[in-house]
Amino acid sequence: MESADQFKAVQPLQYYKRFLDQNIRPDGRRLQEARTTTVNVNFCTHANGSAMVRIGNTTVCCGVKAEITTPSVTQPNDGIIVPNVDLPPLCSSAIQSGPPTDYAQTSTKLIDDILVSSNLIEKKDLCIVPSKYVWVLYCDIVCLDLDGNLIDASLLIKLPVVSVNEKTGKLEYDHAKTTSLTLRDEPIATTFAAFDSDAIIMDPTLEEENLCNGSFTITLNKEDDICSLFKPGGTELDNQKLQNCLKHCKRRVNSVRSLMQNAVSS
Amino acid sequence: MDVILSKSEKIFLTHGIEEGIREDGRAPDDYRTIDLELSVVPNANGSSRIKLGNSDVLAGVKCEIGEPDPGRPNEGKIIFNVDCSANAGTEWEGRGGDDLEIEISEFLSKAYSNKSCLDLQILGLIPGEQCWHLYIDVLILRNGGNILDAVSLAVKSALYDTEIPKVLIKMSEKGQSEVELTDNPSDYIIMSTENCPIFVSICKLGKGHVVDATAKESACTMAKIVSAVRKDGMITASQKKCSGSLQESSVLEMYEHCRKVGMELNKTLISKLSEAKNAPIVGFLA
Amino acid sequence: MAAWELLKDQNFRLDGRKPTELRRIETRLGVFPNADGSAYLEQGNTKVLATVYGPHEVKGGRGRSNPDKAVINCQFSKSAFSSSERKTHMKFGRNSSETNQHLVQALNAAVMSHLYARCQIDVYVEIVQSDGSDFCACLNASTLALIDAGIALKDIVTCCSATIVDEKSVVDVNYVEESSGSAVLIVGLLPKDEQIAYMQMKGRLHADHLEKLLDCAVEGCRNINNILKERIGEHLKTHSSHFTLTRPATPGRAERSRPAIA
Amino acid sequence: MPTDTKRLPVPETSICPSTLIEDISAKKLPLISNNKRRDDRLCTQLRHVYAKLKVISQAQGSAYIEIGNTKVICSVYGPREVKKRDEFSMDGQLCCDFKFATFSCPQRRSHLSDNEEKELSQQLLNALSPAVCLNKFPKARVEIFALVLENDGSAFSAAINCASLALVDASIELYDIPVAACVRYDGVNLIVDPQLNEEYSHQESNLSEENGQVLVAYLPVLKQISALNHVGCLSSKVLNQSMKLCIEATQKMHTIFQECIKEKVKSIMD
Amino acid sequence: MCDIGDIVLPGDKIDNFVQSKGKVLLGPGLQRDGEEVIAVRPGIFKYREPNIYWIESHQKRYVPSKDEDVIGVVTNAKGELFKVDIGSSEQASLSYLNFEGATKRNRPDVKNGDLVYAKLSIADKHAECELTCVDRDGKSKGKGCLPDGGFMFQVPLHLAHKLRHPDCPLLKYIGKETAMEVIAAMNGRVWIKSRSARETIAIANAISAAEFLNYDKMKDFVDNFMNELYLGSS
Amino acid sequence: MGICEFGVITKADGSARYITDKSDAICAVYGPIEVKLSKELIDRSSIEVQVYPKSGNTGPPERLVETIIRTTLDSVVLTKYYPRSAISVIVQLKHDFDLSCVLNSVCLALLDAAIPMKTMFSAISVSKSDLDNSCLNDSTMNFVLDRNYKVLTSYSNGIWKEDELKLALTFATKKAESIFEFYKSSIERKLLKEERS
Repeated sequence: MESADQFKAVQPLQYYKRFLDQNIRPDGRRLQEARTTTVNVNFCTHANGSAMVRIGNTTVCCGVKAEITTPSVTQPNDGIIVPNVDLPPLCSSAIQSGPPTDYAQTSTKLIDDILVSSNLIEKKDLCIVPSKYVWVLYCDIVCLDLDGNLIDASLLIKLPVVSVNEKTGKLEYDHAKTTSLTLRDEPIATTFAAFDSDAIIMDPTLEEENLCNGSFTITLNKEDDICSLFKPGGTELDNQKLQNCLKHCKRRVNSVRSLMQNAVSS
Repeated sequence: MDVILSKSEKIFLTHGIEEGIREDGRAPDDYRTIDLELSVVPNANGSSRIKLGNSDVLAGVKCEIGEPDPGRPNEGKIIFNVDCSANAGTEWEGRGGDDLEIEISEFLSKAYSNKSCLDLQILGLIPGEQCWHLYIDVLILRNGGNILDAVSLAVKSALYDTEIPKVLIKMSEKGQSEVELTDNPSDYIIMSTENCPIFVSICKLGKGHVVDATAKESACTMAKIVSAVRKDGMITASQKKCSGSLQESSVLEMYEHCRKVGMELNKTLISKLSEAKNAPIVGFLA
Repeated sequence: MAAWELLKDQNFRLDGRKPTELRRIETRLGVFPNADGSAYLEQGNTKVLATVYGPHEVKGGRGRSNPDKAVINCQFSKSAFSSSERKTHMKFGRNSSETNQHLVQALNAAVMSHLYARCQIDVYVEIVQSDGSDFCACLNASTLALIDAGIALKDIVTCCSATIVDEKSVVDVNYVEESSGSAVLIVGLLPKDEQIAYMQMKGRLHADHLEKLLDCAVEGCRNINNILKERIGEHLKTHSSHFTLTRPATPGRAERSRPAIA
Repeated sequence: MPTDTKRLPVPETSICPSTLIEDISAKKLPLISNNKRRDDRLCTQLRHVYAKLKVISQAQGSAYIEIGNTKVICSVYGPREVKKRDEFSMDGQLCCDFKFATFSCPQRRSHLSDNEEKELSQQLLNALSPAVCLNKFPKARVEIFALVLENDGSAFSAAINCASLALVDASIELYDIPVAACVRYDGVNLIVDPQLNEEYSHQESNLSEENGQVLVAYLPVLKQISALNHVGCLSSKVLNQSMKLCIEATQKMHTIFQECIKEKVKSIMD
Repeated sequence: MCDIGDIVLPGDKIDNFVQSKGKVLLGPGLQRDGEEVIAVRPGIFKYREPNIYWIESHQKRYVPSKDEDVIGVVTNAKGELFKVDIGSSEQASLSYLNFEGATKRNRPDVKNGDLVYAKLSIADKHAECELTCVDRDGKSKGKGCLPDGGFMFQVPLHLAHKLRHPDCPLLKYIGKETAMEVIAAMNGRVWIKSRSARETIAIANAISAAEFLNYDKMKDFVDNFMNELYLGSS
Repeated sequence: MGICEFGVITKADGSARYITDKSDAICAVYGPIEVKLSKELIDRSSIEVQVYPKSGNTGPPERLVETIIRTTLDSVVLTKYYPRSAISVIVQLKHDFDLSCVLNSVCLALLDAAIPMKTMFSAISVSKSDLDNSCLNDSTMNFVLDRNYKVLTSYSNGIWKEDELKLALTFATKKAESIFEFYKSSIERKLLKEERS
């Protein structure tokens, strides 16, 4: 093994610090540069809406299935959206088959909160017959290859165009007529990883995520407002650092939004 | 519950079979003695107990009223459920027998899945709303090898013994039709079960193949084909089990064997069924 | 349920029995040759199969093995078609694990487990048909299976149930009486020295009835015990006679010759 | 089933809209009209096959396959150490896990694998194990995870093909590459590689008394059948014909896979 | 900004080492963070002559350190090393040779569940701690298996340190009234043996009740405690 | 501001109950204890967190809170002191859920157990109505600040403009000072009681 690999295996952190000092990363990206992102939409015909996103090696695909159910008593004419992030043993060697791991459950809850706070889909539109029949959207996000930065990939998918079907009177269902759901907002997340108070990198890979001591995610919506700021522990940041992270975040979000547009339109 | 055999024992058995001699003196196409008893469990609408050599299976059929599938409104439903009782051995205690239970119940529902086996129309009561659900529960009390065939025999005889109470359909005041059971036990309808398939599993040992393998023989089986054979020789489902592979020619030959043995077995079962119909019920006391 | 008049005026019960009369008991030992000990018991329409494996090495690691006495492990399961309406019984449901524990406690009182230190005895009970006082039938069948397995027992523990119907105590409760809502007392008795190995009461009962109910149940246990002893005697006679003569080779019928009753 | 506490609460009963369709008409029309199928393929013509290796960076070996619209992805981990081992065996262990994604079928599938998926996992194991040299990794285990992203007919045969490609990519020593194909018989003629609407399903009222579907997994070099699975009522004559057709289809499929693997090896070499 | 005897919270900067020139010794509860020294535990800032500063904090969990006397419960008495639970995160090991007069053949009679009074010969956070009941020249000095008939109970660590403090009169007063044997170990375990079980329990309650008393109030506390005890019994 | 009570659970090495107008949480800390072999870390102690809601069973929401608490403590608690051991933190919610009340109760319990910490932290939840009490929606932003008022942890829901973020941060730093004072006074009360002897 050349000496570089030995050095990396023995002292991973110092190896990384060497790169960070010259403001570059082992895979050639600059600190604030994200990996190549590709999006393709509607790859599955059976799902009402589906999308697959690839950020570097992290591949995540999501399918949305719409079903009919009776609404809850407290909100009679509100539809229900149930997101679920699923990390099958397929996506990483660390995961065994069995109930979802803590990481999967945390991401599920986080995406649920982002959905609620950015009210991406107006619950009222999902109502078929108030207090009798209402749509429930099962958004199942399956991670095919876990290489860091799960939240960004999962959130990009949140925007498949869901085709919902017309109903008349008693529950018949007409296959032909489908109306697509209007999405009121497009929350896009960017994740940063902080090595120490000044070396902050964007879009960490799994390796960088394990080495850094704390990563945080900022989600911006259409009008570049913050709809979620999630920083669980890690190096402490003061206001000024937060602001310049926000700056990078805006740049990244614009580039992704344009990517989304041509994916959906094509 | 594979018996643990040493390598040399396996070779001894395989060579014996290649020359057509089996450990308990049977010919390759012979089945062990089948003793059959009907309506062993009075609580169930129909039940049967099969002893195939030292395999012991109890099957019970209960019918309850439930909703039909939306896709098929005027037909009843059959639901299979297999339960490996711990009596058969300590390894089936707790969750031990789960994968065998799944394997058998899936194969049973596959074999009974097409229309020709059981006429489900007579199970339909009110199209779209109510129909008979036939719960077929199989309890495996002892696994002496070739458990799939024993289960299929038990299921066929339990269905033969099933009495479904007649039903009157009255129009209630609110205009809905209502189901009303007759209360005298004597008038019931019987389903015709002669088209129900029987499983025949053929095991390949070395070059020879053997029907109705005992526990020892199935321990040294490389590959096994289980096929559900109907009275008229049609095969309604079949599957290759165990982790060995087979030549194409031997597969065709084994299918031929299955059909021949299956038709014979059907005949013997039907004769035993008519015998057992009015035989005294002895149950486990024999 | 209450509409049916459980106790007719000439104080006959619904199934024609007198209040202190037991249901017909049929037994057979040695049902399954491949098990160490097995038994089949019919109390009226309640039919139960019990098998015993052991004493053998403790499964589940050294942690569970007890240096000075045997570990008894029971599994109680009810087949789906056993009762009138069909219900698949979860093997790991709360009530089945509770019944398992009760069986273990009752059998611990009877088995001389210090003879089988660091071993495990598995007792599996399968209810084929259930028509009331299932637990009593299970315990009696387990005792017979233990005897068939030749495991040393202090005494033949027998179990009987009793309940109160219009002020009269009634023994060996069937399904109709059990579901009529009155309190059911289940007693497991070691008859030789009158010790109660297991007692359980469900439902509400007036205090002074308890005395009467307990006597009636204990009396029931004693009668069942005599019947069981008789049956075991017959079983031994048929088998031991085999034992003395030159034993004919019966393929597949394993011999159970010598049950050890301390 | 105890409520699934590890996921967000879900409304108890929800009906899938596609089950409300009453258009039996779609099922009535015969599979073959003027010897062209619904998507105007010939009887024995396979759908377009697209296979790609090394799709998952984390796995030792992974493969992605598209047969028509049926999409399956599979990853192979191992040979790796087995935590709790019950019996000692000189041979290695193979364990498979087959799963439909919840959105892959018209009817939504649950997260927890139901009986059908457990049974198909066992059949996948039986199909692959004759081809793997288990004695090359004693006391270790190779884990294969297959996930169906979209089910447009013969999903299980696509899963077997995808799993064998993933094994090749993980450079696990194989005697042969198992390749699987499906054949559907509708009473009149045999069609290869059926789509979802052409697949046998006992719901539909049967056109003729005799119809069914056969799946064969074949080891082309050893000329042996490693898995055989047939549903529906067929006479043995029809069974033989359909098996022959399956084997021809697997041979065609085999050539396609060989090119795909050669490309991959070439790209790694230079 | 804070001086001796002050309450200090984690994260406070400590910079007035005015009392001592040159080298400063930082005891438990203080840590160097770059140039400054910060407190890492809540407690009182204490100073002792030459240059020792530390923070006295009250902990319930015992952290083993070298040469401290502890009372342990033997959990595994088989084999070479006995496993002893001393209330810390890991069980300590006690070799059967570390008893007075123990040789390869004459093994000390120790069963599971016995109480052992021993000294921590090795106590390092990275390695497993080791106990010994013998000092350098082979004498046990009261250490070893505790006889039966005693009663052991747990008290907060600072109370145990207070009891062991030379000028703490509590044990002396109680000793005057009734004959008893007491051991107060550093891991917060106190072992008492007296004539009758009733007295042992009474003494135990007295000790735990005296947690927040300072020295002068102890005299009359013990007096009325004792006559209540005897009044009750006579 | 809330009331704090120490030593609520006698068996625990450190426990505290923190009651505010919005919520009420009890936290118990078990100092360096035996660690399960699978979770053992050689050079530092592993932190295990369990959160139990007022009623019902634990699901993904509790997992998210546990992750937030665990990562916050990872960067604050000096785990190097006790290698190959575990610090277990268990929170029982008495009232409905409020992240800042839970985190404050955890900090107080750690102080009670005298677990070595680099710095103390205080959690503040800022709602839109705190800033300019005109708007009604209840979107809140939770901050956890350390002694020199830097953001350790933050979790927000609802939509926040950029300048609203700055406002919220300044509001949080003001409130954090009073919380640290509150910590100091409650610790003093506890220590003086013990120190008097």
